[in-house]
Amino acid sequence: SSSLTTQDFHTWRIPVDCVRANELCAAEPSCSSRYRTLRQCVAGRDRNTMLANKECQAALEVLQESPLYDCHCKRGMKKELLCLQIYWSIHLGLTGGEEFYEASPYEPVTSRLTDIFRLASIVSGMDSTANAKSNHCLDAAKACNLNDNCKRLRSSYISICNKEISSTERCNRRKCHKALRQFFDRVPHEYTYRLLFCSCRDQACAERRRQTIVPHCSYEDKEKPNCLELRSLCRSDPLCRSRLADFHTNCQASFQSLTSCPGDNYQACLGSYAGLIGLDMTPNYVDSSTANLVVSPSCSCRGSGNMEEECEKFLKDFMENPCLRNAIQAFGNGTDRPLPPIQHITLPPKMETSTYNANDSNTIYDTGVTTTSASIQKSLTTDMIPEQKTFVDTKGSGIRPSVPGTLFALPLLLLKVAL
Amino acid sequence: AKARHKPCSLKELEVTVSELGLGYKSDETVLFRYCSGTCDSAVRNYDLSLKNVRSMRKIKKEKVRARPCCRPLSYDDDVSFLDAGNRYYTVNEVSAKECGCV
Amino acid sequence: AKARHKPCSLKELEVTVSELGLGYKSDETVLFRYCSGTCDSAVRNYDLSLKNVRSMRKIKKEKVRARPCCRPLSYDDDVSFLDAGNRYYTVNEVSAKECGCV
Amino acid sequence: LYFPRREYHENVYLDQPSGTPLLQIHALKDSEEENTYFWLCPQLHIPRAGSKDNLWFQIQEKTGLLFLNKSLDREDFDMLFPGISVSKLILQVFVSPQLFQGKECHESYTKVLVKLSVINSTMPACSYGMPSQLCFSNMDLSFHIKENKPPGIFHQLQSYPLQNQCQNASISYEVIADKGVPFLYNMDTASISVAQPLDREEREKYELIAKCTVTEGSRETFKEVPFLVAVFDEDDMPPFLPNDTNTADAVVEFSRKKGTVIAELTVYDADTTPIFPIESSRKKYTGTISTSDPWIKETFQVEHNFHEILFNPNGSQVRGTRHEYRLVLGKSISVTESSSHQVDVIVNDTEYQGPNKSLMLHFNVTILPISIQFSNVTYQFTVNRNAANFSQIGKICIDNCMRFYGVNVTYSLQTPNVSCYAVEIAQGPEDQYGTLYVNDSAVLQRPDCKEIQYAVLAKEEQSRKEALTHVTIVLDGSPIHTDDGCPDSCSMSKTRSECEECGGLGALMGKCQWRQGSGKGITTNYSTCSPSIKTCPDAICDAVESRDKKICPQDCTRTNVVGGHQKGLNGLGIKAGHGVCHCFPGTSCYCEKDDIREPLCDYMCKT
Repeated sequence: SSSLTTQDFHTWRIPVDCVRANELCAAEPSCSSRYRTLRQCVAGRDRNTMLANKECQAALEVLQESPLYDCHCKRGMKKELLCLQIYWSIHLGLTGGEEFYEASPYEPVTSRLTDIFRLASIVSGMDSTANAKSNHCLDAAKACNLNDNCKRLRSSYISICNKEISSTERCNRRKCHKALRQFFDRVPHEYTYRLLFCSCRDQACAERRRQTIVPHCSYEDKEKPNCLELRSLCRSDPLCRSRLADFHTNCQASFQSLTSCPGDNYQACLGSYAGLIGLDMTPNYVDSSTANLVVSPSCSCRGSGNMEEECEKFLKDFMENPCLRNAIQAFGNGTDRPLPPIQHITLPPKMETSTYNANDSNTIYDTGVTTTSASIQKSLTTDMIPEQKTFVDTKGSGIRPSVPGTLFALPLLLLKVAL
Repeated sequence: AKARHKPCSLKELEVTVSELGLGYKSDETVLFRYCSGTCDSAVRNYDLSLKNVRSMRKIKKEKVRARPCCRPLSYDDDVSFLDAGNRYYTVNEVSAKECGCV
Repeated sequence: AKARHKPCSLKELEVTVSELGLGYKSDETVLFRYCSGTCDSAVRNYDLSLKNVRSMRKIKKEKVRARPCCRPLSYDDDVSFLDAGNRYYTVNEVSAKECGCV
Repeated sequence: LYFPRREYHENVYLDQPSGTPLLQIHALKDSEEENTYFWLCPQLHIPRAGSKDNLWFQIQEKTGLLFLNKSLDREDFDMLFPGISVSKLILQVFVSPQLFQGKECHESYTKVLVKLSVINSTMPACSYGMPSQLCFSNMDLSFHIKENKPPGIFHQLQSYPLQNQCQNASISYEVIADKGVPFLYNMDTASISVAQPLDREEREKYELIAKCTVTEGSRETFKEVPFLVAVFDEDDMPPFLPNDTNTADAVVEFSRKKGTVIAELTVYDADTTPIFPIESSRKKYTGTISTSDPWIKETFQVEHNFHEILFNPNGSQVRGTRHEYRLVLGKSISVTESSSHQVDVIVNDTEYQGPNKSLMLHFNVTILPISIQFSNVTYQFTVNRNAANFSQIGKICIDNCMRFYGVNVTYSLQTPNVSCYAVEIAQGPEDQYGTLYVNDSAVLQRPDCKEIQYAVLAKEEQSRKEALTHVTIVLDGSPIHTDDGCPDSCSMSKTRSECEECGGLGALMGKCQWRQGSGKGITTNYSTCSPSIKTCPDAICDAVESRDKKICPQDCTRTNVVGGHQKGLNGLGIKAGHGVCHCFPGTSCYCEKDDIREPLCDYMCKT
């Protein structure tokens, strides 16, 4: 069979969407046969062993030169689902197995949300006295009700989600989710974001905001599933998997940017968050408090066994994510400019770290604290872990004694450590 | 023409759901469209005949209408809203979409 | 509720052309069908809302109707006759074919 | 052997000399006598690019020290990361008690991932303030240690990049911890070890602080980061009974339907039981009925649910599991069945290897028979002669019928040999009783009919047991003239006067009854005209009401409801309404406040 010359492939290397890339590859015998091979490689249970075998390696090599290699998809494109299925079929071959953070299949959102923020600022910047009292979420509902398309699609999901089926079956969640997805896909952001991310000063407004997605049908469960179970359910559906990857890509807190958002792009984060609504991983405000803004999928980390750390890390990306929180607050306050970063240390200080790119699996959230000697003793011992003291090795090389927490530095009997 | 004699047409008004007076308590604002105006230009032979036949007492104790009405020919989509008790409601056929003389 | 007013329905009457009162003089008899009865069971949220919005004076000096009308939805075919002066005439939309509440 | 972390992170610069140490990887033993051999998978993986042969990195088989085997230069970089923005590669490090034979990177080996960020520049010289930045490599210092395993070193605080970059900086580390924590810190090697086998059921989290002190000239800088250790659970605890109750008594009497929970016992386990993935968790604990009696096997089943709970051994909080074992009827029980059984259930913690891995639960079950009988030999009901058709006279019910669940009793009237036959009986699919109602109101008006006797037969479907009683219907009151102008449904009236001057289907006293509502807005207590306020509206479209849409549309309508309202369950009837609710049965219903006096006719609506 004629193998593709690098020259032919380069003409292909302009990034195309995965549906188009698949068509181009299908039209090329060498590429289509390798792609078929790769799909068998990733289909097996023991994917890594398969990927290590020569034939799979060869298939990967060829496909790396084909348009399938860095194809992407667009939110709301025609055949979006097919595009995503193709993306994941090749992506599973390119990654070393299930990662904590997966790369988003969607093209990066370059356009900023300025016009939407400007609209939000017009609303929030109105006569400040009126604005102080006004309920922004109620105004958002008004704006929607006065727009035929928004009104129709909002009423459609509300009536479906609100329809009681029987005393045991509260509603048809699948239909409700579908209607919610249609609303967020087909109604312009300036209406949907205002309903979802309006800023609130009082509890009634915050409760209206929480009710936006009709949570008793689309979100609440009799018993919350474990978040890792919910994640694996989500990752079994290409659409949910893609939107979750997109959320992780665009909302993962990064400490190199003032806004805590990758590329300081609030729109990308808000868009990814809204993209999860109507799927298994539907997130929502956890309460109607105006003090702190906490969102979460409907799951908990109870029953995580030895995977509690991974579960809590997954949940933290929703519940304690400065990028997501800043993005929502920024939209609510109608400003695209980053807010002064919120200076509060909730956990013991960690070292500031540069963020890896989208699929780094290890990001530390809090700003690290490097201070000169005097102050750290106080901060550590008083408010961090009150009952702890600096540890000193009484026998070891000259370190200050400290009571009571002593970790003896006995020369270890077990292990000789070569330095 | 004086407001009273304008031809039948579609008008609109922004009102809160509570102001609709259906019993729902909600500050959400909705667009209320209604039909207003006269149907003088839509009178038919039927109307003239009915008026005469009735005046000749050939129709008694019956509720008949011998003039066209300016009424909605179709209605807007349902409207849904969150009420003051944080309960969602959906109401149909509140707002007119198209008016005509019938 | 006393059924003083029956629901909107099609009624018929035999009258002469002259009795139609359209000005034609002819003893020919025609079947005159008309709509009669109430439309209570056809009231919509639109009607209740219009009634309330009007009562709150949000609509003033406008000709609006906050109740459905019992009116023809379609008309019988044209009627032709020989008048007293031996002249033929044809008249349209005299008699109702189907009634409804609008 | 196992790794105390899931992955390591480190930076690599271009042109670092071969032999440069990068990262110290540790493995902990499952048993004392295990040897430790590290091995690096020959392929490295580049996210979004797939696998490539690893020419640059190697690991010391005995010590786990990862080092540069070959310097990584610009050319290598361009070959590894052609047009890829994210220059990161992933190594797989395996560990095994035996020497590695083949060179296949098998899933079966214990593995840890090493994620290296390859910086596209040579290592910058050590500058002022840099050491404190490099005190700790850029990864979370959180580790996991299996309980009940031998001691060993699991981390070295000192970071090799810092050593490589700032050889003459003065840096020291220490660890701050609660008193009595089972960890040791070696100042010379800056390594931390677990000093003894841990017991997760005692404590499952340790929050220490790693502190780095950097002295640069006169300036001393501290850096502190949390150092977290989670203790991994092992199934090392047997099931146990809270306050030693392993016996429960159960009586099966009126609830005899398949699926009825008749008793429950709780079993605790100090170990965790993860609910993810749910399938494998469910199989960890089994509960099987231990019997050779086929009848018991067929009649009873065990349902098992479990939840995570918190134990508090000496002040710390530790997760455990509460298992609920419910004895459930595996089939519906005949009303005649009368017997006693001891049902033993063996609960088995399949993953626990020690003694007492299973325990026995005892359910003492007593099944009582149910008598199908009427407590009275005769029943008497008085019916007004003006009662309309579908008026509900009363309910017929054998003893305890309202407590039955899974017992199907049907009621029927034996046709009396009298001409005054005016009553029928109705029973809904879920009803345990029969409802007597008028089905020929003309008979009630006949003077010759004063008292009518019926025989009512109650039959239990499964056992075919029957019971008979006699019902006497006494006709009372004198017929009153009914206004023929009245509608045949009470629901059509909008005012008290209209309502009470007319009758309608189901009107027990011949006249409709006005229910005056109260409350504002949309309320369940709306005003309406009803055939009998006792049964309509009550948010139940009962067996009689469902026979004709004109009887009680307030409970049964599926038509459009205009005005402020809230529909009943699955769209049936009007659960709540605004002001007065009235209906045109089969067409529409209305709920509206009628306090807006509509001018009968002003200049605007001349007809």
